Amino acid sequence: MSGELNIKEDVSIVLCGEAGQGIQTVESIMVQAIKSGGYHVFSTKEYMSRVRGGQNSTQIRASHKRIRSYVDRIDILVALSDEAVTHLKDRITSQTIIICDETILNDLDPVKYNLIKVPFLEKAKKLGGPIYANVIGAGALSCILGVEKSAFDDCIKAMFSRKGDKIVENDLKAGSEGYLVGEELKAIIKIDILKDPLIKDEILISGTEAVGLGCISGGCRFMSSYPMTPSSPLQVFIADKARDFEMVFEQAEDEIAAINMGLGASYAGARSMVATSGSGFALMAEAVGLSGMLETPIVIYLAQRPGPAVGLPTRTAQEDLDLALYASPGEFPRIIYTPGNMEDALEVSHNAFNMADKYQIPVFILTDQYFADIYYNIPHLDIMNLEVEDFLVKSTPDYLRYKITPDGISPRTIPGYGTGLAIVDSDEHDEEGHITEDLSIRTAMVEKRMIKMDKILEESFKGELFHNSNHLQKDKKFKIMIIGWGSTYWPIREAVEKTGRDDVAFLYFKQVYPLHPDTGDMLKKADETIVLENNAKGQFAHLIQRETDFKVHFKALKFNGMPFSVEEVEEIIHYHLEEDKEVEK
Amino acid sequence: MSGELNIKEDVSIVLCGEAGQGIQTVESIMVQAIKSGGYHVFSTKEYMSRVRGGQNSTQIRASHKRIRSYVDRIDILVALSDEAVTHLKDRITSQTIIICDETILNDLDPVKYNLIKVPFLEKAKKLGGPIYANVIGAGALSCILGVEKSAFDDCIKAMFSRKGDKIVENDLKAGSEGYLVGEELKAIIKIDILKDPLIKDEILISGTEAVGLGCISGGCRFMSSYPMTPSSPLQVFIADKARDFEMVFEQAEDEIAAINMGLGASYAGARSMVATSGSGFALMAEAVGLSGMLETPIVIYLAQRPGPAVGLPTRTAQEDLDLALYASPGEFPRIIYTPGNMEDALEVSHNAFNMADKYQIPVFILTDQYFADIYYNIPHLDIMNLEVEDFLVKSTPDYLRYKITPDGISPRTIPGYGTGLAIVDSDEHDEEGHITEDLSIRTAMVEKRMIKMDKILEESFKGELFHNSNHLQKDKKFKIMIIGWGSTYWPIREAVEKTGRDDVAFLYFKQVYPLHPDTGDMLKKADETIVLENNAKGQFAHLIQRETDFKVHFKALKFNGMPFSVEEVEEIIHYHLEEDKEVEK
Amino acid sequence: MNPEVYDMQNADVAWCPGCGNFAILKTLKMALADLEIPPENLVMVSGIGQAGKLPHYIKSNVFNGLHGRSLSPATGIKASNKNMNVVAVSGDGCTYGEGGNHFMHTIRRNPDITNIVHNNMVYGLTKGQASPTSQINLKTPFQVDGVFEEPFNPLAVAISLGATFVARAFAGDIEKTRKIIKKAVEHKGYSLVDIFQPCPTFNKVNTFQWFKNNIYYLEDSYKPHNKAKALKRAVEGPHESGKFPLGIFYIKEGLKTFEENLSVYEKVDTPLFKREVDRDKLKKLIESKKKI
Amino acid sequence: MNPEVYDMQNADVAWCPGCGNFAILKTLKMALADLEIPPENLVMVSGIGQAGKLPHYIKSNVFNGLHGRSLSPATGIKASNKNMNVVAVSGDGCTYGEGGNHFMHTIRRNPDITNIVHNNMVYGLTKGQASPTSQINLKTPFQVDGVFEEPFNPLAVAISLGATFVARAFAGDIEKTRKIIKKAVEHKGYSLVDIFQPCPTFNKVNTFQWFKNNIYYLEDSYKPHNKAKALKRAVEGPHESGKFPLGIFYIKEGLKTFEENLSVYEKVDTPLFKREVDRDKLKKLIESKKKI
Ligand SMILES: Cc1ncc(C[n+]2csc(CCOP(=O)(O)OP(=O)(O)O)c2C)c(N)n1
Ligand SMILES: Cc1ncc(C[n+]2csc(CCOP(=O)(O)OP(=O)(O)O)c2C)c(N)n1
Ligand code: SF4
Ligand code: SF4
Ligand SMILES: [Mg+2]
Ligand SMILES: [Mg+2]
Repeated sequence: MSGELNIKEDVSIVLCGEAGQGIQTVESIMVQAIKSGGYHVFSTKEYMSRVRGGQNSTQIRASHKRIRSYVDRIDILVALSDEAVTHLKDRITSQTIIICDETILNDLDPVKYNLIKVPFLEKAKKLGGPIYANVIGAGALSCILGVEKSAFDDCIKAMFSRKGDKIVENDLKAGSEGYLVGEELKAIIKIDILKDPLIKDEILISGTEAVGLGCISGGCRFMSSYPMTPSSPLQVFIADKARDFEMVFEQAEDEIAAINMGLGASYAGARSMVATSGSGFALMAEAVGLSGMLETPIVIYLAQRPGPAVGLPTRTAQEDLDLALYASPGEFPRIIYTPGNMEDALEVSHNAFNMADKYQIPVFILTDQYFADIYYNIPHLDIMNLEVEDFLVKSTPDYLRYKITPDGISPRTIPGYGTGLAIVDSDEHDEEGHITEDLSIRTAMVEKRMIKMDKILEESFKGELFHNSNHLQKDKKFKIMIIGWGSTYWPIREAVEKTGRDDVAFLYFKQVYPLHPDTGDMLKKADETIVLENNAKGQFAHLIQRETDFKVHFKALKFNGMPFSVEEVEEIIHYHLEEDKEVEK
Repeated sequence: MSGELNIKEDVSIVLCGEAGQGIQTVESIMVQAIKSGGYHVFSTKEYMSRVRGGQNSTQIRASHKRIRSYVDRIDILVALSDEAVTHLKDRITSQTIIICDETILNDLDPVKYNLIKVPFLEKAKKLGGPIYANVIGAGALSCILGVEKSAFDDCIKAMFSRKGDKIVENDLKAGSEGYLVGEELKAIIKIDILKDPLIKDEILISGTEAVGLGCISGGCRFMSSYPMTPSSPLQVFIADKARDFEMVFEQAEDEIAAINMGLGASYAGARSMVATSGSGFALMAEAVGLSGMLETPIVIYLAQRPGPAVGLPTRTAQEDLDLALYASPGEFPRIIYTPGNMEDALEVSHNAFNMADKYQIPVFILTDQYFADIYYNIPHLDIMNLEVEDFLVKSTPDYLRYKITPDGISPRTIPGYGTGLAIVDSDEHDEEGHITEDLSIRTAMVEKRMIKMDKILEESFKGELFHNSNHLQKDKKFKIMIIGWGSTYWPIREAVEKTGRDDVAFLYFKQVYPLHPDTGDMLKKADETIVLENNAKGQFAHLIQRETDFKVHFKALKFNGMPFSVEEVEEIIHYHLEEDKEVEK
Repeated sequence: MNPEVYDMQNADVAWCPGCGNFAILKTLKMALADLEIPPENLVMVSGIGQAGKLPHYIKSNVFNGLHGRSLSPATGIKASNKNMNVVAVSGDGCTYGEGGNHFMHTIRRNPDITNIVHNNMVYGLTKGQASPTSQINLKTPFQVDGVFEEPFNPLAVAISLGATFVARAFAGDIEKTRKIIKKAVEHKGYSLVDIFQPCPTFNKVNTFQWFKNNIYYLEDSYKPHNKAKALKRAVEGPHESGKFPLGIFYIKEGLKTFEENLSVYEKVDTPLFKREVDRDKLKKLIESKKKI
Repeated sequence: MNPEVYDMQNADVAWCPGCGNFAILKTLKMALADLEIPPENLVMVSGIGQAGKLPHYIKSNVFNGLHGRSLSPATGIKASNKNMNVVAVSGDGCTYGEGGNHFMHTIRRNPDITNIVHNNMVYGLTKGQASPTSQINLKTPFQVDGVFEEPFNPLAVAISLGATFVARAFAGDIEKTRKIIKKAVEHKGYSLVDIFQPCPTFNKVNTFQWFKNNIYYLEDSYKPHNKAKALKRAVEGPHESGKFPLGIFYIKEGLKTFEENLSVYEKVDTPLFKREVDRDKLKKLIESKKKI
């Protein structure tokens, strides 16, 4: 088979090969080259829990419109291994063009597949070794996309400059070789996407970075954590920026040490956080309660992956909402943010520190592997309105750490700040902070801690409603409302936008707990509500029911470790629209 | 003030003093003496988290009817310390008779209080030392109650025989001295409760023992745990019975080791359990998911106390239902039993082992300090119908540990049983048990694990409905239905019985998860439902709402570390009945 | 300074009469007073247990955290505010049992904190179970056949892991213990003081008298600077050769502390809570994401 | 026995080409074959990490549990069924980092299991962070300024805690390692074999060659029965005095194992799963609650 590819709007390129084959190099060059070339760019990766071998893939989208989601569609597959095609068989169609080195995929049925073979390796060897094959490939793709050669060269120079002039020179040569290949490929692959030169100066970041920038902005001073996918990238980000932004990063011996160390640092006044994933967070559960009891703030970055136990370490999931909600013995307030886009990631991460300090509670930033690892460009990232609010007070000799106040918030001091003492205690305690077994003080202290929820509720983020109608009537009812939280944001939004229908809406939550008091009313704005979650239980649907009495009508659940694609969301929407038609008949 | 006490039905005696003053000795003698004397007996204690000092108290009830609950009422207070009266001030009324040694409570207002002073210490010293004061006290109380002297002496002999003849002899003398004191006191304290000689041969056990007997009966072979109030008594019970019943008891270095060791033992075929409380259980959260993922059974005895964090270590609470429900990352089935009486404790504990083995999941026995520490007599404890069901299979060379079956249950083998291999894995795995990243196997495995819930539901215990009408009309609707789970069972039941009204009902759950499918319908049998819980959130109410869509009308929550008393429950019932009247007007 | 500055007026001390904890509390106050550390500059950190209640009885800043977790918060506190004197105190069960992993890794980190362990060879607060340091054959309600595990050797483990100050003391000897604690607090880096403490209520074997009979002090000529020699002495004990030596077993001077290794303290000692986010730098970082 | 009996036909081995793990797997199979242990009698227990995947590549019963938790289930398995040969295998991070507390207390318990630790001085599976055994100055994405913590010394800690068999080996020396593993498995009681393992992907400092240059074997005359001497040798290493000694450092024979201390095995060795509840005894126990 041998088809042509004609693309004018939006191309999806997938790189697939074994761990260690250099997909990451191609990916890094491509996302930068695409942006420099004047296109919007998005990338997402799925990979196995191993260091070498297996099959990993990265999707890169380029478009003249903003694109920020995973799609199933593969326009161009760059296969680096024989198994790549099997690995992606469900997503390869007769439209997909497969590019690979001439040495592989010899058994592929040429009738069924659009296969283009290029002697990448041979060319690379001529340039000095097989490692240049990746750059040749990147050059070929850039050329096909229409990225100007000079822009591509700039990328290569910037990215390899650390490796020395010789390497840069070779890589530039490899790039040029790639462009020659690309020119030939243009006979079959015709991509003509409108450019916007302004995109070149946009910001390109990952979900992890957006969170990390928010943490720095929120005044993070201390992170102690233990490596665990998919939270490790944020740990690397903070470790890397520690010197510049006067933060402490310490790898703890285990997650229990991590959070207890963080709570110590926080008690002493350093805004503190931990980063972890499900299993590691489970180990922190006791100390989450410690934060609640000591009324000592902590920010918990919990990046989800499929469980239970070790599960699928490098995949995505939304299975730990219940765990974040209920981990730890006893009762006390907490906040859970679930950002779904870069701007929100920055904002809620920043906010997390202020809210943790203000209410002296644990605050969660709940993300997942998909969100942590995606990249896309955004026009700007504004920190102008993000302020570090200072809630610490200087103590006097009669200072009471747990003073009972009407809103439950006791002015908080720290050791060495003022003339009083900072006394915190994990037992039930009196206002001073000392152990008590006076049962009426107990009741008062429980109430004091719980009542903080009232003010927290006032400050919570409302669900955001998206739809396609320009002028929404006030009491308009949608036929269908998709409900999502966290990383499903863009796939759902892109799908809803694609329907073009004004009777389909999307209600998105960047804060899932506590739920804003308007939530119940917002949910009633549709005949049919469908929650989309990357878990098998519908945990958010349960939470909604518990908090608002509203029973979500349908659940669309996916729990194989992959994110929802735009196509899947579209399908879900259409299925329900059809269903409705059936019923109407 | 100086009143008389006339009791014909049910007396509540409270012993109060510092830790280390010997309340426990008096308690042990009294409960046995009361039973031997032919009365029903009940005891409950509340104590501080310290080894010496502070104020602890024990309530002992004796009655001609079965009594099994804590009451606020104190008929006779035996004060061992000056502070005892302050400690119990809210429960002491003008009716309460306070008995104490002549050396204490000298400042007590004789007009306000019914104080009787007895030279216990002086008499004790004459007998050889102050330690005999407790036995004198016990003798006096027994005498007042009308326990035959010979029965009392038998108790003393049985209880002190291990300490040698000399001690027994002295204690018998002390008892006689006590009886003399008692005879004098009878002038003021007139107790004339009907006896039933058959009670003497009833069983007297604690909540802890009822659970422990169920565990042995269920085939428990291995317990690894870490000391933590109020789960320590069960650990002592198992440690003590280990040799006789061929069990291993091991004190682990921490709770994480405890449950992981337990899972190892279980994997190798020994029915295993852990015992812990909130903080310790939080540390086990990750391994609960391991049980779910390995499909390796474990029974978790979780005895609750108030949190968060260390909280009130020796008090009672029902704050960890949410934690038991949601602890651990990822999704898989579990069962939570919450026995409220001795018979149920035996039954569900036994069942826990069968169910854990059958469904290869973690099963919880969720109790609390109050339940663990109460004692009362019951006619018998039948293990006739409690069988250990064997679910293990012998393996063959082609054995697949995680065979996909319609009901999700894969026949389970263990190492060394048959010719195949037992392979379990905390990563997502294939049928054989080896790591897989095949995402369709992932989906199948999640579904396989989750679907076990269907059969579990069929085998779950239904809520039990109690009311005072002899012939219940089928569609009769109650005015008020109290909902309770676990240890609130008897206080609620006693209170409901006391109302004598046929429009008040009690719905009791000895299994809170999963909830039996009939639950929703049962809840609809009343105009008004009121859940009683020892927590601040109403965790069970939330669970009911989530599982049945039913929103409980009222929550009566108590979270100061003390159990609900019968009087409190009565008050709650009457308050709501009055309210209704108000509305009806 | 007068040790009374640390006295708490209304503290309701929860310890049993005759408990070795009283002597430790007293001795600690004396040592701290010797060093003129004002209560406001002192942070007492503890886990849970009878020993873990100590911070409530001494005027100071207090972080009474979770069972087993005294050392992690202590490390965090010191790292956030180098100016504080941080003393972590807890029981043998708390420190070597539940908290064993932090014990080892805190030593490797070498924060400038003092770690005092009340070693009563038993779990006090939970009523008498064996602790990691319980001696062979001790019978308890949990160890009905008696302890059979090799007793935990905190000193040898600490020295093996490169602890920079390792000592053992006895609650019954106030003057010698005072000196040891003083040196431990003065030491720059992690210091361990394991203190034998009689628990008259639950440990009826290792009583005051038993300790008296089973201890001796390292000879004056002993130089605590050789790791192998220190280890040799640390593994001495009834089980091995007779009696437990007391005193300072090992000191290593000059090793950088945890805090000193942190980039935040390269230029200034300012506590972290006093530092402000460099928003210009942050803006620049964001800007940098525009470029490749 | 032929080591091939342990071969897995279709195992998709997830290790990198050139990794030291391959040699360890091969050596282990050889040692087990030497001891004629049939796969059905072998239980391989592991935590999580690259090393922790080993049980999937050797025909045996497998318990691949949680990160850091290989030793606790191994102890439980052995206690439930004494007839099984239990080998716990995991990485340095898993065993000494996350699992450090179990490492110490399992040693004290002395179950009859073999503990093999793949010590590559790095976290492999999570892509190259420092592990407790990482050497000073190793730079990683987490340790941007380099490791400063004192490297964890598993041998010294194990000997301090009374481990009954303590050895160190090198993945690159199959024959010597085979002998050490064989002796370790034969040993009655807990045995530790820490194996230096090059991780060519993430540890570019402690390479095969580096190990070759920095090791030597304990001299033939060395007798592994003296605790103090064993400790002295165990604290040797580049940081202290030059090179790491390899071989068997310490053996203590005759100490009762964990299982032997359990009352269930006083009379018979029957695995626990074969025992039945003595319902008559239970009835009697219940009856006894009628009496005082
Ligand atoms: C996670 C957790 N597990 C168990 C406990 C119960 N607990 C409290 S103190 C203690 C032991 C105390 O022993 P030790 O540390 O030696 O202190 P001591 O009372 O002897 O001074 C235990 C097991 C707890 N509070 N938290
Ligand atoms: C509770 C928990 N924390 C963290 C992780 C992530 N994790 C998996 S393996 C590993 C480190 C592995 O290092 P090591 O034990 O040395 O094994 P290696 O890969 O080097 O063989 C970590 C941190 C996890 N799976 N579980
Ligand atoms: S129980 Fe022991 S350690 Fe605790 S206060 Fe009493 S005597 Fe001291
Ligand atoms: S990452 Fe290192 S330890 Fe893991 S398989 Fe690769 S080379 Fe071996
Ligand atoms: Mg102790
Ligand atoms: Mg490693």
